[in-house]
Amino acid sequence: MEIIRTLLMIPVAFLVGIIFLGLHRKIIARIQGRPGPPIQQELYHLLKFFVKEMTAPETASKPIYFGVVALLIGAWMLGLTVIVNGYNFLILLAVFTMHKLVEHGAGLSSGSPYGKFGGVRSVYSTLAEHPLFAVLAIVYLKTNSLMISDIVAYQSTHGPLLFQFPLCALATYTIMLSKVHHSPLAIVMAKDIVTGYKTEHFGVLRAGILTGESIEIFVLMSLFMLVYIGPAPLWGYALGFILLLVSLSFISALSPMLAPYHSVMFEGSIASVAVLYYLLKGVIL
Amino acid sequence: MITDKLKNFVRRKSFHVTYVDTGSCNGCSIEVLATICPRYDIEQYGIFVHHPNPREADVLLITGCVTEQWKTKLKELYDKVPEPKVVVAIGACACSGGIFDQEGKRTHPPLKNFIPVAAEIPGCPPRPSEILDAILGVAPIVFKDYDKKEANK
Amino acid sequence: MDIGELFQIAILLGFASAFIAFLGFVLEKDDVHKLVLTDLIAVLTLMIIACVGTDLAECLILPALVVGVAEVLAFSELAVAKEKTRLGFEEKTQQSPLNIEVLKTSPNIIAIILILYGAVLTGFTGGAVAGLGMLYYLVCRWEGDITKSFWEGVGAVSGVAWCLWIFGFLLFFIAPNLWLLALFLAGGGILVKVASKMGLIGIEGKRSFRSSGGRT
Amino acid sequence: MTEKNVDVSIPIGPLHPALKEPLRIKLHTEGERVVDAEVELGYMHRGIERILKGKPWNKAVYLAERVCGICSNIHCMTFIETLEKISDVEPTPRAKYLRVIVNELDRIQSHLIANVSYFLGIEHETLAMYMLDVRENSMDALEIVSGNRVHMTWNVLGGVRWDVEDHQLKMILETLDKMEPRVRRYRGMFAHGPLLQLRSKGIGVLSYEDATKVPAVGPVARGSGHPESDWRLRHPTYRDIFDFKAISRKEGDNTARVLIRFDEIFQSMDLIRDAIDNLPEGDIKNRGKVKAGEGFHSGEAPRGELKYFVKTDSAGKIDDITIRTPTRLNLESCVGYMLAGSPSIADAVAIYASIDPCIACTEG
Amino acid sequence: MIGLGESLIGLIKLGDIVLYLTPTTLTLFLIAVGFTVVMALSRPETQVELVFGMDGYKKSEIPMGEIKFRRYMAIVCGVATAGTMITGDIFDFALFVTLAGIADVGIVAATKKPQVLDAAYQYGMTLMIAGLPLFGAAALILGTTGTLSLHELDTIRVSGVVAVLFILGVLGEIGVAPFYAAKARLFRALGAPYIIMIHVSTLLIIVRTVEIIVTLL
Repeated sequence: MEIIRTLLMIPVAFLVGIIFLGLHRKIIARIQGRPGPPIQQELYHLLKFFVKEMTAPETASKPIYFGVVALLIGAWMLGLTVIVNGYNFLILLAVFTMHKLVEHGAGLSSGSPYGKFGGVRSVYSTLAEHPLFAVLAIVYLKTNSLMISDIVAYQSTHGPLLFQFPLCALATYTIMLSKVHHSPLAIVMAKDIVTGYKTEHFGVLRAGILTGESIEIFVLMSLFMLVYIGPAPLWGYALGFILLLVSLSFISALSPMLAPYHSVMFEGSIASVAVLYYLLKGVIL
Repeated sequence: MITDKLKNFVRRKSFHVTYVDTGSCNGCSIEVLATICPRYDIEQYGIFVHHPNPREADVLLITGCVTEQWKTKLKELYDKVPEPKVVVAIGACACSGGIFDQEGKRTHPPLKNFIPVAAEIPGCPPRPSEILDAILGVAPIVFKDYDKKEANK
Repeated sequence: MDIGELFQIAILLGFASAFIAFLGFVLEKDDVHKLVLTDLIAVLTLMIIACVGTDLAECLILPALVVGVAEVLAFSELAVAKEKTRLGFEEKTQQSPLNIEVLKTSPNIIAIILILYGAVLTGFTGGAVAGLGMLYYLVCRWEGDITKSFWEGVGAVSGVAWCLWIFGFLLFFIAPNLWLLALFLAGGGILVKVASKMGLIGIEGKRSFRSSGGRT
Repeated sequence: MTEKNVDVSIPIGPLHPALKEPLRIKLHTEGERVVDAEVELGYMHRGIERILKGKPWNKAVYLAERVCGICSNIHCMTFIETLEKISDVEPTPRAKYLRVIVNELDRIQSHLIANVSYFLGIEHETLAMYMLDVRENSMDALEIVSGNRVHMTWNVLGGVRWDVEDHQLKMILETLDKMEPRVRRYRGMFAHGPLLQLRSKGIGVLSYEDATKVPAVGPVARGSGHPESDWRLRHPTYRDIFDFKAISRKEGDNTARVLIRFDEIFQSMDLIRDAIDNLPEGDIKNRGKVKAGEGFHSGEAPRGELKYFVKTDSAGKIDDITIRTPTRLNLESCVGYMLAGSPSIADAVAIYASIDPCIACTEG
Repeated sequence: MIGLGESLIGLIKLGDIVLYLTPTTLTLFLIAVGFTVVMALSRPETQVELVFGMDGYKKSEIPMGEIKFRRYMAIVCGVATAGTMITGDIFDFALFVTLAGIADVGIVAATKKPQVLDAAYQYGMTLMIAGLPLFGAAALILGTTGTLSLHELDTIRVSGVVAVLFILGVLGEIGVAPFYAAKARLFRALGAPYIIMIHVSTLLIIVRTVEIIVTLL
């Protein structure tokens, strides 16, 4: 049953994710006062990349160069399994870890200096992003369970956790923000290093990366909704998704790309403030 | 075949554009830049220009009258772009050398001596709408049934 | 005094000393001195583990100690490599690492005593002691050269001794009533084997000193 | 000489998203920090000075204009003014005003595109789009006056190409009125936006002394406290008729350079309004003939001082010509004094965009 | 019943090493093993770098001898990481973490770049110091609760100070933010597969530490 449910959810997650990426771009374009691409544009891009020629640079370390793409898709499918069936959120943390490994591996394996910079930036942004993700563990102290299904069940009796742990919610939101395109925290894909870690991944590989990213955006948004809002009807989730996306797009449109060190400092300070706040709260109260 | 139809469809709907200046006077450059402005908004037609990277390009927009440095690099660049690809020469310089094709020149026009060019837009410089029109006009024609054409070669 | 209280005091003392060592580490600027001070901290780690005071602590100390030693070794190697790359230092003919005057003047009697004592002890420990004596003699005194047959001969002796040891070991299971013979076979075998192996180490070491040009 | 620890040597260009024109900036990096920078030119060298030699002056005007497509008018204007200086031809008063109008319109669009490329450099796409939209208005205004968007060939010996009618002037004024509040808003967004200032303030500082040493010109020099670097102060029309004052700031960082450009846009708008209000009636062209001789003349391009040395013969042909363009100097100050030590590659790209480089000018 | 809400798939007892299989640890273990295999099979990439003073590129490759050494160290690192993921004993965990740390340094120790070696050395210093809080915390857990098994510690609540000491120890050993942020320096060395192994070990150990901390508290 669980397997069937997961398999059914994969195309749904993929389509929702890719349409959301398109919608993200569309909203940014509307803020900029232009018509903007249609919302299915990212899907067209992805299909186009699938039918493009694919070669590997001769400087690349081949197994890793190809392997990371499979790993990215596999990792977020695993993440989707966790979300759909309400498994332990620590596996999601492992999935997120794998995503960082993909960024690093894709960047370093190609032999291009731009990719290398993207990969290294991914490494030190990890130092800030991992604590951000791990902040979710604070929820455990309240609900006494790391199973997402238990956390949802807890909220159905005690109300959304969003109001009890606003700083944790902010941390999770920052994670999402650092993962969408054109966002101020997406330093691994900044313009100054061409396309960052993706520079040398093109053709089918780029299509694979886009697939992984679209499932990723679905998983991260679902995680936010499940952990901080709890049980809601389907339209409630849809509304929540769109609200999240619109806010992400507004932030992406209205801010410049931060310099790498600023970005890491920003994420790091949110994580440390969240941890310290709940630590002190736990000690004093 | 349904797959061929799908391929034609997505290749008509999505272009990644990389812009290369091979020694123009910048006039064409800023007109290309002007195509991304809200008045023309190149992106609404599915043309992506924001992170130009030859590795993911479908359309190469080339301006300028091939200078000494670009003579060898142009071919390298062209080879880097994965198939199927289309080259659009923008401006009089890329088409024929224009005003720079005179005695004492240090350039090697025209562009088509170096790489295959699918479309040429004359003008000094051409207007943004013309550039937009050319990309949208030529790319689908070249990309249509690309795999069949390759097989027949 | 209550044992729990003692544990607390010991732990606190351990951490206090660690804090002092840590201060020393922070104040030190030189890289090599820092390495020495980290070892001090590693020792204090062992002390804290020892505070637990059960036999479990004892078996925890050993791995921690091994890890600490491995770390010190690795990082001192790294420090050397680092300095070499920084100075652009090429590996040239090195001085013998054991160019010590005592090696030439020390009496033979030490080697003899060690070998005799090892023979009395028998077994692995005895082999180690006897082997140490041989090693000592070879490194300090022995002037001869190594031929291939000599090398193979010592190897063969070692092999036969190993067979003796295995045989003695088997004998315990096959014929427990011959335990004394088995014990002597095993003990003598391991003695000869370990001693000869350590002797070979000594020969090899001697030869490498010679070939490196650093006559002891 | 201290030893440098270089982790990665990264090339920016000749084909790079942050560059509009091909050149290669080589950066040695230690971590993210840039420790050394070098620039490699030659991708745009068309040999325009060689082509110009031996051409009759009226043909050379078209070529001189095509040295650069962004600041094309100032090249045309400075070349013609050099010829006028050699041949003792004075433009008519109405032509002087019309030249100022077109020159300042050109400056407005050039400064706008400079700031657009800076905002694209720090990836604030929205502000860049807004400003590109405003720029289209200024391009419309240029098209109204001269009939073309980029290469206008507005200046001819002793005057301008054709006359401007009143309804056209009215349209220009309307366009300016439409543009000014928008540009003011965007200036405010930049000057008070905390994230934008985080990316710009204190990045790429060029000190007053260093700016003197190179010497930097144009908005780069004025951003480092050199108001005297504005050659409009020495230009007869601006000096005598418009009572022109240069703008300068002291910080010398990216913010200063971008804000200088914003402020100069408003200044240019005032100059255009002033010129349209006081536009004298009369001829637009003085008849004249190019004489043999040599001379040099400087004009203030949007990027700084543009210097033409021209030698003509009696038939009106160009014997010898040398063009010194502003980016030549600004690039030197950028690579020599700003890039090395910039805290990250992202900042290095932003610094490069902030000097508003024009490689087509530089290489000729 | 495991407090994390996970079902225990199984325990493998190898003497005093008890392997501890839950969905999380199994996932992490498989990731570590998979990466080690991929890494061991792949050749390093060729880094393209530009040259100052001329128009050209140079390709830097790693010499074969260095590859062998680094591959060996990386495999050690991978095995240590895999062990970290699956062990059910705090003290073993500490040992494996330390081993992974030493192997991390070993991976870059063969490079010839002085700045990378310098960073590795500084990281090594941090690594040695961090042994104190890490092993100290393990000893304190043993001293106060009488057990080192995570399985049993699940039902016992350990004092917060010990947990903080433990976190400090792990953070120091794997060389992240507050102690040694410039570990990123190591990642600029050549040889993608081996360098990624450093990253793999760091990240997976963080994840596992979160799990252990959740178990302890």
